Amino acid sequence: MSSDAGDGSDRESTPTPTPDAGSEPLLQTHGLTKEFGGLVATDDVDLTVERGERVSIIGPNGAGKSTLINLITRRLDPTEGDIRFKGESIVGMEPHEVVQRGVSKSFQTASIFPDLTVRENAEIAALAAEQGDFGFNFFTHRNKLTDVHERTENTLDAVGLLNQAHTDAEDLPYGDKRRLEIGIALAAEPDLLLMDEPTAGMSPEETKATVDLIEEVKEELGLTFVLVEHDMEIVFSISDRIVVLNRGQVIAEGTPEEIRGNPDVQEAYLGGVEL
Amino acid sequence: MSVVSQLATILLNGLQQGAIYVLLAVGLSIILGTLKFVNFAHGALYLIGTYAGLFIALDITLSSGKLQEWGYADFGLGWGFLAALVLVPLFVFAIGLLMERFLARPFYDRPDTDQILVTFGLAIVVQELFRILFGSNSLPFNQPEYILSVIPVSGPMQLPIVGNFPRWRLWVIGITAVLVGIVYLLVEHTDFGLVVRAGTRDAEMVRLLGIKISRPYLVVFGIGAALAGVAGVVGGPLNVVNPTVGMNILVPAFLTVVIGGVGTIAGAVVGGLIIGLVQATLIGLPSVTIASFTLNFSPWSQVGLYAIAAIILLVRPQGILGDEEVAP
Amino acid sequence: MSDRNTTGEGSANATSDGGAVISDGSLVARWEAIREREVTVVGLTVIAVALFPWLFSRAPVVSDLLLGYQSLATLMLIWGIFAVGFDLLLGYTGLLSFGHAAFWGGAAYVAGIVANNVSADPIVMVVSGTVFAILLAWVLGFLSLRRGGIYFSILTLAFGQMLYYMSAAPLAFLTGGENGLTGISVGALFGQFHLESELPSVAGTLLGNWMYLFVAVFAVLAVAAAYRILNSPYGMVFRAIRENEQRAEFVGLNVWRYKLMAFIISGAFAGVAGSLFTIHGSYVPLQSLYWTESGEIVIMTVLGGTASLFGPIAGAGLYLYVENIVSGVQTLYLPFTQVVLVQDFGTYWHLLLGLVFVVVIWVAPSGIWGGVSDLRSSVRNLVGGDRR
Amino acid sequence: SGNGGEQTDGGGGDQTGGGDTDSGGDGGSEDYPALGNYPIEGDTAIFGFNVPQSGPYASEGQDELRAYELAVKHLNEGGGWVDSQFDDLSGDGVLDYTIDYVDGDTATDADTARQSASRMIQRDNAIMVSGGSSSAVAIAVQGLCQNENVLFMACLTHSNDTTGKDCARYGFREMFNAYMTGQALAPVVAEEYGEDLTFYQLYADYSWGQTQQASMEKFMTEVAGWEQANSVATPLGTSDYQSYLSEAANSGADVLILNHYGLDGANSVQQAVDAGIDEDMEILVPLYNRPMAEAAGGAIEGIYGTVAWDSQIDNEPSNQFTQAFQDEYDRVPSGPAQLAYAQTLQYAAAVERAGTFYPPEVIKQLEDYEYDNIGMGAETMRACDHQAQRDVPVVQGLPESEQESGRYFDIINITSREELGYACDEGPAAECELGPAE
Amino acid sequence: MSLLELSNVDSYYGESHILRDVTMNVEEGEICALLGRNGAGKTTTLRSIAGATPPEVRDGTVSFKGRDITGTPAEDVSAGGISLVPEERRIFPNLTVAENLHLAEVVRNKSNTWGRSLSFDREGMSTEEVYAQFPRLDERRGQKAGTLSGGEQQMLAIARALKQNTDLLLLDEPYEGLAPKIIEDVEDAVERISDDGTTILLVEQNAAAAIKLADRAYVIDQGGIVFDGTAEELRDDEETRERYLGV
Ligand SMILES: Nc1ncnc2c1ncn2[C@@H]1O[C@H](COP(=O)(O)OP(=O)(O)OP(=O)(O)O)[C@@H](O)[C@H]1O
Ligand SMILES: Nc1ncnc2c1ncn2[C@@H]1O[C@H](COP(=O)(O)OP(=O)(O)OP(=O)(O)O)[C@@H](O)[C@H]1O
Ligand SMILES: CC(C)C[C@H](N)C(=O)O
Ligand SMILES: [Mg+2]
Ligand SMILES: [Mg+2]
Repeated sequence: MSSDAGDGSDRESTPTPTPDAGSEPLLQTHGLTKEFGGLVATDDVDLTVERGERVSIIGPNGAGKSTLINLITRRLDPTEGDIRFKGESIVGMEPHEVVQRGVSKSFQTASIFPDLTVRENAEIAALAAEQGDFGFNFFTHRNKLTDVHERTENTLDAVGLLNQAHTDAEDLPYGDKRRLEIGIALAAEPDLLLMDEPTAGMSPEETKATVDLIEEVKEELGLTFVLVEHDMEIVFSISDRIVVLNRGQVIAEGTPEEIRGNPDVQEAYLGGVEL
Repeated sequence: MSVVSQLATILLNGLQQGAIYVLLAVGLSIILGTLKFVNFAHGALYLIGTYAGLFIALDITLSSGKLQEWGYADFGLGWGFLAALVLVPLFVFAIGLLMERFLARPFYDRPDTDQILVTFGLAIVVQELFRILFGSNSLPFNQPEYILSVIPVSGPMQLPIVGNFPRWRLWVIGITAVLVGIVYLLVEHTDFGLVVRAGTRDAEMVRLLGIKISRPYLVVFGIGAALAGVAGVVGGPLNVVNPTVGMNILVPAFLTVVIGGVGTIAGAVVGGLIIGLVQATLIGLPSVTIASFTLNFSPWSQVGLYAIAAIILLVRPQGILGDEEVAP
Repeated sequence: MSDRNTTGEGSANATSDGGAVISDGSLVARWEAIREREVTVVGLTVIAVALFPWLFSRAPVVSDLLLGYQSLATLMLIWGIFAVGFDLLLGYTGLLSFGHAAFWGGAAYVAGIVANNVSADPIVMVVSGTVFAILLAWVLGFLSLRRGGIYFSILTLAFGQMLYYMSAAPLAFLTGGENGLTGISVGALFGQFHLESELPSVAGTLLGNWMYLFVAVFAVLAVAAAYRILNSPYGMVFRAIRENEQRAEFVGLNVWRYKLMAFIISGAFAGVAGSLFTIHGSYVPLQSLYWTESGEIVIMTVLGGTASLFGPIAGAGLYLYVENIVSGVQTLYLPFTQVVLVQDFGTYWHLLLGLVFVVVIWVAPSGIWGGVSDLRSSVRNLVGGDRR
Repeated sequence: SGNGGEQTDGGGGDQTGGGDTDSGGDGGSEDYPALGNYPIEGDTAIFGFNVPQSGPYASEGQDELRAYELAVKHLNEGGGWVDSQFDDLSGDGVLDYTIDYVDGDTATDADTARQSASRMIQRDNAIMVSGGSSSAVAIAVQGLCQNENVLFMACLTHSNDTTGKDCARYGFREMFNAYMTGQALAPVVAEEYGEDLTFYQLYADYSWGQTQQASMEKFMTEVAGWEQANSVATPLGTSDYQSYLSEAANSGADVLILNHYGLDGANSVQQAVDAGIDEDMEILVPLYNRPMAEAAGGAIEGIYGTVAWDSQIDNEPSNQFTQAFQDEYDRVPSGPAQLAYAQTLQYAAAVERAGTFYPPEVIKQLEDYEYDNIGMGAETMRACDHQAQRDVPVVQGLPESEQESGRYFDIINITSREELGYACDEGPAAECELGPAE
Repeated sequence: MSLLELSNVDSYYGESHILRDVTMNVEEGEICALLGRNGAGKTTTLRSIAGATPPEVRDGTVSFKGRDITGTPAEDVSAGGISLVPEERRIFPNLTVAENLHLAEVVRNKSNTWGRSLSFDREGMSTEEVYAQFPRLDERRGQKAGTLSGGEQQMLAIARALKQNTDLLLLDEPYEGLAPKIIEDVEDAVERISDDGTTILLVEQNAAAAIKLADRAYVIDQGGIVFDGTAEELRDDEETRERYLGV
């Protein structure tokens, strides 16, 4: 679809930090484009995330938010453009290589290992974090791996699932599954955490708890994260910066206050209902 | 013999051998493509087709098996080949319906591996049932001499360029071409086919349009089965008939599907022809002598089949005419 | 704490039921408990393996009922080794290979060819067969793992068949083609002990011959190795891949290489078993590369129970028992009576296995061993209350 | 009437021990060491009949099994050749033992056959194993029997290797082999079709087909003076020969030799005729049997080949066997049945002569044993390779109109053993190393 | 009696309880809007009505024209006169535009009804009517639907529904990913369909757009109905809009 309604100028006016000036941004995309057949899911996206920053991406359904996340995690190959993490281009890497470099992702729908226990779920993530993407340790008893264990316990403690450590993951209530899912993502102690709708499907209380959890890790780990969320309450409360996508393009970008007042955003996403 | 006539013979042989694989592969492929069901029991349908054809067309005397022990050694209707050619597909079609309803349907939502395992198990059960009932002896499936007592179908036939060629094998090529053509038209040019093709991509949406997709599914399974049955009838006289024929033909049939690309009829045809031609060519190639070393190709005929398949799959994992898998 | 749960499944979590206190002390304690359990598993295996041939083929009453015999006991262990390795792939990693005959048969041929041309030392045979299987698994795994699901199954099937046809004709000068590899005479173990000869004294009564002892050592090693692998990081990664391959990739694991390792490891087990098969039979049938042989190991593993350590061994034993003993039963009587239930019962053996197999997949995917475990735990619950 | 064999040298010297134990029911455990399944526990000796009850040669196997059962019955109760042809046999068991048997299914598969033989030997303590059909199977089982020190009385196996490079001290073959088929056939077809012809061979790619192919090549070239155009292996179990036949037709050769057996053979002949090859080429099928002739129907018209034994062979032992078999089963026995019956009685008679079941003594009794009691004329079980030296019947297929049940070919000629065979240092026998008896 | 009535419906995805006690009704001939934020349960509601599984309706009833259709399979619901235009368009990418449209007709076509006879208050549009309605599609009859732009695909999805014999049209976010100009086209089409007598249940996150067309509106949040009233009432109810529609 090649309509030319409302693109271009707005995006160009938003400031794009120049790279390599002293402290390098943690994540940078340049002209990132992904096409599916004829459909342009992300269209020439330049996104910059600084260390320690909390960025939210919002936009209507199909705007390309998940696609953007998937491109960064290397689940999808970009049609065009470059992605740099800590200054290194990650295009062409395998997903696990990107994870090993410090990019972790929490999935849109709870993606866990259903038949394993909660502890084992966390342990797998801890293992990948401590031992790298592959090892020849098939004869080492895993209980000997003290470091992995500590990390597992810490992770479970952090997401408050220590008491359910022996439960099979699939038997957890929905909210706890999401919690575990976030735990798995956190176990790697990533530099950058990508979260795609972490509170989807949660009740208000669970949502609250998750937001608190995110706040907590944010404080403790000084984590950089990119959040995709439709719940504006969360978005506006925890982001430093908000990026608005529409039909694959960045149509606005700024602090929560700036975004709240931006008419384009109103139009494209918030629905044009006057506030 | 001229090189031209030799090449023509190889081509014709390849076509004919490929034809049997095509019949099997078309069924396997539409079932796999449409219903996402992996049928390791497809060979069993071929087996059933062969035996059914034998018993309808001829009068057979069993020399082993339980039926013989129970006193039913003389078997068969002896209605002739045309009857078999008409009745067997109907019969195997019905079996296909039963299979879809009672075997495949409960497994649509289970992992592929379970589908493979359960159909593999069923294939063994069918084979053993046949072994027990009809004995494991190979039974001769004599070629029909005439159809309707007037049309000669056996014996050699003088062809231009090629010279003598078994008449029945030409019939096999013809029958296959016609049937595959019919199925192709059915799938590509009828409402039924439209529903099936749409269901391949999004079964739920088809239902949301008010179409009961389970019936086309049944029919697709039935057609696939019937084609396997036909393969059994037309292929039977070219082979011996015994309970292991189903298992033996299964692997090349699967290979055909995978080479050609799952879910496309044209792919199954291309795959079958490649397999048939590779086989016929390797057997037909004259040996090459380099210095004192003679290389004979015919021992490689089977290896070649799998090697070609492996190469095709490595270069084009989705098969020659297969669609690329949709990204996750 | 060490008196239960010796099967190796889900063991690590059962230990920490003391609570969530994490300190070096408890880790050490836990490691020791594990060690202890490992010793227990291996110990029980040793006992079972040591008693089995006697019970099966010599013990009064029991062996008469079972109708067993020595070389079948040996063969069961050999296939058991194969099945344990196969289950690492099918049960734990979730990959269904229909080409494992390539490793079993390939190793068998290499062991035989080595015996005929290089050294007939049984240990050399096992080592060379296994090394070959590992290399072959590496190559075939590399190729087949490019696709998942049914395509993986079909690719392994195709490559396995290719090997079969290779040794049927083009390589017949090496393999004997359709005749099989004949004329293998296996040397004495350590140049001393002829494998066919009886073991001295009690060992002879229990184990029978050196052949059994030789195979039994490998069987115990196989169980120990599999147990260790399952309790190593690999075991967990394998199961993670089975459960959710994509997520495993996204926690930073190189899933492809782990799958390749799973394939190679299971190929190695098949290689050991295949080499032992040659030593046991001093003959390699061409059939050992045919795809139905791959089908057999699939059936054994699934029947016995995937994703368990001993299930596949039980499955292998059961399959061979039915194939070799039940198949010879003429008339089935109602137990303890002369009432004829089925005439020619033996001829139905294959049908019977096929039916049981289908039923198992349909209703009891955890197989026989799974059934036994369920039974055991429900009995334990009945008797011991719910002491977690 | 029928004279049993005479003892030739060989066995005589050491035989004293065996004679002594004859009276003791123990079968001589004090005199001979335990070996294989000797000594026999209890008073029943078990034979193991390992035949294909499934697979391509299953119909041969079934007839063999009938004959085996008949042999056991006659050994225990008298009847058939036990009464009329084998003076050594009493019809009241063998030595003081009753004979019983176990049977197994080889599935025409070497591996299965070995497993089954191994069960017979280890669990059922079979003292002798007999069986065969498919030389690959026979050779595999023979090897096992050699290792286990149990006698193997080969039944239907026609490969040169069985008593050639794969021969065994513990194995004995009554059937002739591919080499002798070549010898018997060559003069007949040279006479019929003339000289200076070229021939094209297809052969089943395993022990039998390979040696059959080699033997045909040897004798058609040497004796008939023909020239081989080409020889192509077809995988065992091939049932569609079209591509191979096309090549043969294209070769321009005059004669097509189809080294296929059983239904495979019936198929290749039929397909050849169907492709019109018989219009341009003469066809030979070196080894015939009845099910094959039955299946091939009119296609075998005029085609030459050899057969093992046939009920059409008219002499006293043959007719007696046919009669006994028919009385029992109400059907005409096949060639393999005669072999199975003969081999079982042959073994039992050797045990009687040895006076013990101790295998090395029995072997001595069989080696170089001469006999004329199984319907194939005078024979010798040669010591150097355990191959029976015997006559070979040459046959020609009848046209469909003349075929009737039990009669599918004419016996053209029974080639005498004088014109056949090879010396112990010649042909297949040159490669034979029998191995130890103990 | 309303055309469509939901009373106390509870729907689940596996164990997750999504719809909680949803009661609503749609009157014949009206355009009714169902609004709510992402994940509020709008799609789940539509799927529960259309008989699509999952979700599973475990409690409560859905009735259409006075008949209880709870648990009726999707194809029967559809054949009975309820058409769903789902999220994400769900056109068949491997079929051409014409084939996509024809598919909707298959069930209507006597010879292809797979044995069911139906009666409808309203006949589906003819092919020509549909093309007249959406000229863009007319231009693209022979094109594979997968290669259409998002907006064209959306039109195709709606057009497909219109070809069915429909008494009640369920539209799930029909403006999703559409450019404003095309949104207007779709709005026009919806209005016209409504004028033709088809009842419409319209699901939107974009409250403003929906209210423009709708006669009445429901607001759903956390799987429960939190507002029920006319479009005007909703427009005036700032609190509800702010709380539940995120604006
Ligand atoms: N694998 C795919 N193949 C084809 N099209 C795709 C694929 N994945 C996404 N798309 C299309 O790309 C566009 C962007 O999708 P994406 O999932 O990124 O949206 P989103 O912004 O995350 O939406 P939501 O808020 O609903 O999650 C959509 O139109 C979608 O249909
Ligand atoms: N297949 C599913 N399995 C489990 N949960 C689901 C499934 N589909 C939806 N849900 C959950 O049900 C809830 C309601 O989803 P629904 O799709 O009905 O929302 P919606 O109001 O249509 O949102 P949107 O505006 O994004 O389309 C959400 O929390 C969602 O996560
Ligand atoms: C049965 C035999 C006479 C022929 C058979 N094919 C063999 O291997 O020897
Ligand atoms: Mg998304
Ligand atoms: Mg929705």
